[in-house]
Amino acid sequence: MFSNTLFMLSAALTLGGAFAVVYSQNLMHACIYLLASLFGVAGLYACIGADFLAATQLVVYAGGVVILMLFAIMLTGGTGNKINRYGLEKVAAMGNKKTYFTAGFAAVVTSLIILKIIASVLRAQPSKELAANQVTVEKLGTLLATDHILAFEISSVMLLGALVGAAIISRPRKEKHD
Amino acid sequence: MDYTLSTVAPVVLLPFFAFVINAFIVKKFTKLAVAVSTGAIFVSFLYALRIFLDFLNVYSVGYNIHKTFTWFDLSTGSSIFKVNMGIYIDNMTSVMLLMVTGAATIIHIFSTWYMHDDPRFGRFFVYLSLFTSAMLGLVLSDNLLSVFIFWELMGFCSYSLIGFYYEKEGAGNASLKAFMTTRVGDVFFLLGILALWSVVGNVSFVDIYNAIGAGKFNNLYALGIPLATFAGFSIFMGTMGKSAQVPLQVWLPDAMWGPTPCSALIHAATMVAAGVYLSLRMYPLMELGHLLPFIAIIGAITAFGAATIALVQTDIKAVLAYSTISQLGYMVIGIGVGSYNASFMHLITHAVFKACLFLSAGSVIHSIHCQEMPQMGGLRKKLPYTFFAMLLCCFAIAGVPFFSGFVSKDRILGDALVMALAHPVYIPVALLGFAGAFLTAFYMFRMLFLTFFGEPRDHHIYEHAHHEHLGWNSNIPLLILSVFTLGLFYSGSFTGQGEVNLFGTKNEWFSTLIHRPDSNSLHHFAEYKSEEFGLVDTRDKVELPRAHFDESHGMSEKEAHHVHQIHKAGALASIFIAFMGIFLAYSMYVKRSIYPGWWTSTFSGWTRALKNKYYFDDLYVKKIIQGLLLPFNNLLAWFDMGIYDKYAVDGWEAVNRFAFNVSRWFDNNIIDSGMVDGTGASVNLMNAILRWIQSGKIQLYFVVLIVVLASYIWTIHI
Amino acid sequence: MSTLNLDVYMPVVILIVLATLVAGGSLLVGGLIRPHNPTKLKETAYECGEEPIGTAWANFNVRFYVIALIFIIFDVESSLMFPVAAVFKRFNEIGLGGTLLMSVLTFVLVLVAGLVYCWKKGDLDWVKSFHATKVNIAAKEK
Amino acid sequence: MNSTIFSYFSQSKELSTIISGLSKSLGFDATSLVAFIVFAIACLVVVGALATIGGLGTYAERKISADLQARQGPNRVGPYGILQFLADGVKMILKEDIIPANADRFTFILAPFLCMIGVFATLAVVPFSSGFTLTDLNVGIFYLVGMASLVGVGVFLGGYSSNSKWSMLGGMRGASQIISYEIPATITIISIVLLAGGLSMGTLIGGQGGMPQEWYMFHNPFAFIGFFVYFISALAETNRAPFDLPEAESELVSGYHTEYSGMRFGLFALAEYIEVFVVCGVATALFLGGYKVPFELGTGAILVEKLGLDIMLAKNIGQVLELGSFFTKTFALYYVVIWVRWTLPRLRVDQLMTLCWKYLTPIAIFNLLGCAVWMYAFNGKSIYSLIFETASTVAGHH
Amino acid sequence: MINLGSYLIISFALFICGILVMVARKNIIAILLGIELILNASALNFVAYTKFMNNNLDGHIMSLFIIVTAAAEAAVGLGIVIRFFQLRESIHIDDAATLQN
Repeated sequence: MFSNTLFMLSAALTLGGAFAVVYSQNLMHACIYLLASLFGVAGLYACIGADFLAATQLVVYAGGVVILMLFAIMLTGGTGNKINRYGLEKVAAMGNKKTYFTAGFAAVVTSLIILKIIASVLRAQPSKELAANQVTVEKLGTLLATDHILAFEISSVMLLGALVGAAIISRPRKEKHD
Repeated sequence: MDYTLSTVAPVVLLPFFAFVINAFIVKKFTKLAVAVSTGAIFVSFLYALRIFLDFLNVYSVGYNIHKTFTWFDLSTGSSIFKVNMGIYIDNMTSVMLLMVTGAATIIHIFSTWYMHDDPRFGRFFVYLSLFTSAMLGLVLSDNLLSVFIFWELMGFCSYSLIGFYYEKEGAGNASLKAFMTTRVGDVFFLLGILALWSVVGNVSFVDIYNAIGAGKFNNLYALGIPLATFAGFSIFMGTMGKSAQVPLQVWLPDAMWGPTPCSALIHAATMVAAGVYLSLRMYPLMELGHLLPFIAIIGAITAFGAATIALVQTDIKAVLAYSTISQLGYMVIGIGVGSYNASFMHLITHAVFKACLFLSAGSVIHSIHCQEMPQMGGLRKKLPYTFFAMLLCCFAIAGVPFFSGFVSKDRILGDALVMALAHPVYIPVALLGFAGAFLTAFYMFRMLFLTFFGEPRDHHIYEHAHHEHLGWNSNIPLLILSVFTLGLFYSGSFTGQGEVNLFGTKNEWFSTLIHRPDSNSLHHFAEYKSEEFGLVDTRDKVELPRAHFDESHGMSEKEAHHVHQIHKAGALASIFIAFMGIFLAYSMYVKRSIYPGWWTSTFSGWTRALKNKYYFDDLYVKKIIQGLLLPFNNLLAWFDMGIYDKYAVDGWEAVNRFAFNVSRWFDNNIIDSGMVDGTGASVNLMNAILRWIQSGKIQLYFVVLIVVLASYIWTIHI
Repeated sequence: MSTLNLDVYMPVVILIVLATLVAGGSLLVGGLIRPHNPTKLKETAYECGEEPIGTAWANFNVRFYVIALIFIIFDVESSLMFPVAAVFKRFNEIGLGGTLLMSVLTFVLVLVAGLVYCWKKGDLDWVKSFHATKVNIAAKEK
Repeated sequence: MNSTIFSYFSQSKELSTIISGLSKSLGFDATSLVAFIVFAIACLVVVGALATIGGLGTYAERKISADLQARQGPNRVGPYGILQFLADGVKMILKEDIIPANADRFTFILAPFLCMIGVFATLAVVPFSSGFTLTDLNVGIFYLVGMASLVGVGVFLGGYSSNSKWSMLGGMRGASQIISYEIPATITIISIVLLAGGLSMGTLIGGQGGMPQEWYMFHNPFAFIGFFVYFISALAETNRAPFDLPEAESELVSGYHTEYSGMRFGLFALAEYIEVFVVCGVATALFLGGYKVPFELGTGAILVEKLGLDIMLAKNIGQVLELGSFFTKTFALYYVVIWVRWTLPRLRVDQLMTLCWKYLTPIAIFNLLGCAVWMYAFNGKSIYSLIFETASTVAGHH
Repeated sequence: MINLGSYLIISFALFICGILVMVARKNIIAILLGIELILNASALNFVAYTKFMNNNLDGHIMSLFIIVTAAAEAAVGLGIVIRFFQLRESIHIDDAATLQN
């Protein structure tokens, strides 16, 4: 009963957010909608017992990635002045008819394919009772510390690479005097 | 003793950690980095020594330590896909470990002197550490996959070391050449691994032996040839690349562009040894694939050909480089004629004396800042310790009795002789082998005499050569290495022929402990079970019956006696040949000025012929030799230039030229006459389409990607 | 085996709804009774009495981004650390604490290397640009 | 799997009779329905109580500030001016609601909502007592961290949407301050998770005891340092003095809520005050033994044994004791928060970042590793038990 | 209600939205938003399959690392965007075509 409600709410939030990201013409708003969508995904995780993932989704996306994106939007001039000093469109258009047409085409093609792949699953709906959710954190921790220890360690190296690389790329440099 | 991960791993991990640490600190704390590298390899050497002594203490043919762990396991249900990694230490590995760490330690110490005024002093040690740890990892590996990983790591290190002086164009080219040439072998090696995997389902040495013993390779064919032959050949191609066998030998002489200690490491202890080591490990496969004659012939051609080239070199390092190729040829001959133990012994002895030779050459070069032998001469007064070390090493490599080279090389040659008498295919092998031995003795002593004897030919250089003092890091390493050129350490007897046993039979540890895994005893490996790390080692679990590994196994008393007789004859012949070579060299480069009367009276028939040389100085002598050997030399040069340059480079150019001609004809006759406009339009059209596709717009690429992927998925049945 | 029951998440949903209701309700109630006479002056942004010039949505200094960047890396790191930290006690009890300690140590130290890098390169200094300019000017004067 | 307030009440017979009766009359399993009702009531109580606490917080702050500065503080509305916060609330509701013409209306309206949601959702796992925790999620503390990070978005959006330079600066500063200080706080939390071996609030508090020497704060030296690291980070995360840079009156007018008036501002303020309470509660739960009462009084077992009380009654009494314990510690911390405000001067923005990244984060990482090593070296024993054991060994008792 | 089919439909819709955003937008940051959507769709799929098919936790690990990777990707991607903006004062994706000619 409540499970279904939670699922419905999360799904609605996810899909609504995602559609709004597509629909929105304002980058900042799109970012907020993305936050909503990711929040919904966290709810969906919670529905099938991935409680740790749900929390991770909250911490990393809501607290991290979205803030990072909001910052990046501000650093690239927000959504204000549309034209830069070269006369170029500074904050680029959020798309026009042509691009939407291309995107629609790509989406249709992709959806055909995906539907073909998942058709068998959709046709055969197992209606068994779902098992209760287990405690995942300890199991995840055990997996991370034993079976996936290499991935665990390497992810730290990857994060280090991302940190150093992004810091180098985005570090303010002195402008050349021309 | 009980081996665990913590007692074995430091051997590899210490140099590796030294590499990791030094990679960070090398810029600021060069001295510290050098100390870390040297200290690490020295401690590693102590570990290896302990392992070696332990094995010597057990003194059992079958004693080994094999520990594995599962790297990853992708098995699902019935299909097993599991990759194990692990270490495998048997007698051979323990000897290799000792040799590699020992030589590397000596070379590290020597490098602290040789490289100390180099601007990239520290970086050199960083590479050395990685290189050594890669080699040690290769030696400890229990399966081909990790061998391949370390193999490639070494390839990279040699690339870095050869191109160490990357400002010099030649060094850059040489490093590229080394990298590319070995790559050819590596591709085949990988193919061989895959072929073995397809049969064995695993690439651990022991499992491969088991599969061979169980006859799993019977009636299996790849590309129409027996799979064992295919796999064996592919793996041997890897050896050819790494150990510089004809026709992949071209990279090794260029490898001398690197600093001399690194040449010592590449030529002696690590890189080239890896190839031979691999072939030795895969010996049962080679035997099963009937590849031995082929291997022997390749080895013989290499041994002789390289020796002839070495005759005409004037660069001291080039002589050594070609002699390395030649000696590697002997090791490969050893594999080919089934002289497993002697081949491995030659690997070890060669590592020692060649390391010493290179270090001595480095010492000379560093002292006089010149590599050309015609400009040297008379240096033995200035560099007495170097001279002493080099003399012993030259004795060793030439095969003078009581020295290590004699023990190992003559066993190989003796076995070659036995095989030649048994089968005519091996006759050229034996002939070329003996001829190569003669040339070896000759050119090595030619180098020695030109460098150290006679009068200084370039007084400017001679005057500027600083007098040598017994420095702890410049000369002690040489002297240590030169002591180990004595055959005593390897055979326990002076001659190595089992005739003079100084300490009794038990001390012939080398020929007792190292034995080839015979095909007819391989099934004993089937009882073997690999152990996970942390459990007890497999001591005595694989205790193979001594008889199965006896040299005389399957031979009657009479046959054994016969073989022994042939060995004896071969030994005598090679002693004679060695002295002949030395004698010839001596007569050409030193003799006349010292004992001319003795010469004329003893060899009166030869006097007139030799007299001509009295009035030639070294340059002319060289010209004569070059003139005599020019055809052969040209043949080898033709290999180098004619094959590689002509067919790879010029051939491609010819193809291009041909295509160009065709298209010009096409252009002139068809396009220009009337089709210009139409073609132009079509080209424009194509251009437009291509330009539209190649727009640099990532999103368009993405859409195209989706469509292509979609069409692909749509066609497959799900 | 019990069936799927998500009642434990009920308070979360209720609280989120409640937060929305409290906020929205108070605004709504207030909307009914409070005055509403907007003027142009009221609706301009406050700038101490000056007329605001241009929009506030200008480019900001990139150091904000660098801070956020370091933050997200450590955020992800902590989210990976949580499950491992949660099992540390249990591993320690069965004698695997040393192994886990080593892996945690490696993991953390690699990231500390990143922090040290940023520290050395001055990404953590808020006033670096000011200082750098000073140094630059000094260098130019020479 | 998780203990919730509903599972606590399910222990009483009355509730189970109600559930079975309802199930019979309605024709389906009414457990969820009853659970919903229980949760809804509990949530209302918690929110009501927390709103009151938040309101009283403003009053307390003004009163304490006045004390510290030797003045009277609010004293007109109600006895000792205690109803001042109600008057403030009414005033806020009645104030005109102004949205600047150039503002981004959507985000302008959304920002306070995000702050409210982020703070209120964290209340779900705050452990008021062993029974009266709304829901003790398995990922409790991690969930709390995640939900609290919504506040950062809210602050940023509040600053952004106003389209005012003061607001924008305040919002950027606020957001980067909140996310920066999240790192030392989170890492310190990890070190406590390491000690406790679980993420749920029940596990975290369960590893501690009622007496101070059983608290994690005094478990080992690293945790002791960790408490201060966490407390400082928490202050900064809630934008409290001396870290109230985003709303620094003297330089940024009022920071990210410069353009907010009336109830919208009130929502920000309410969220902030409740967050301070939540953060103090978390500090209590992690370091100060949470709701634990000395001598295991909280379970009520002793009461049943010694006084022969009814089990449920004893448990309820235990819960009340636990609530008292929790609120006492939390309010003590709350007092310290207010106290700090008038003791320490505000930091400069560069000092703020230096403090976070060059002091707190390295110390926090050091603490984490230190805790791990301590766990490994001393088998998870606290310093007190180590001393006690050594002492008893020396004294010859074993 | 909660079954594999509905999860697949949701992740499918998320994926399509991601593709729409990625292709339709000309703003690099917006494209990154689309990528986040796509990554979430795939992570959701992993978890759903692992719950409904074999009920172990491998999918969770996979999703965890997807989240980790997505965060690193966002950090580096946005760093590049910011650098690009500093150089060209634009975040229009078609301006990033220096290599075209």
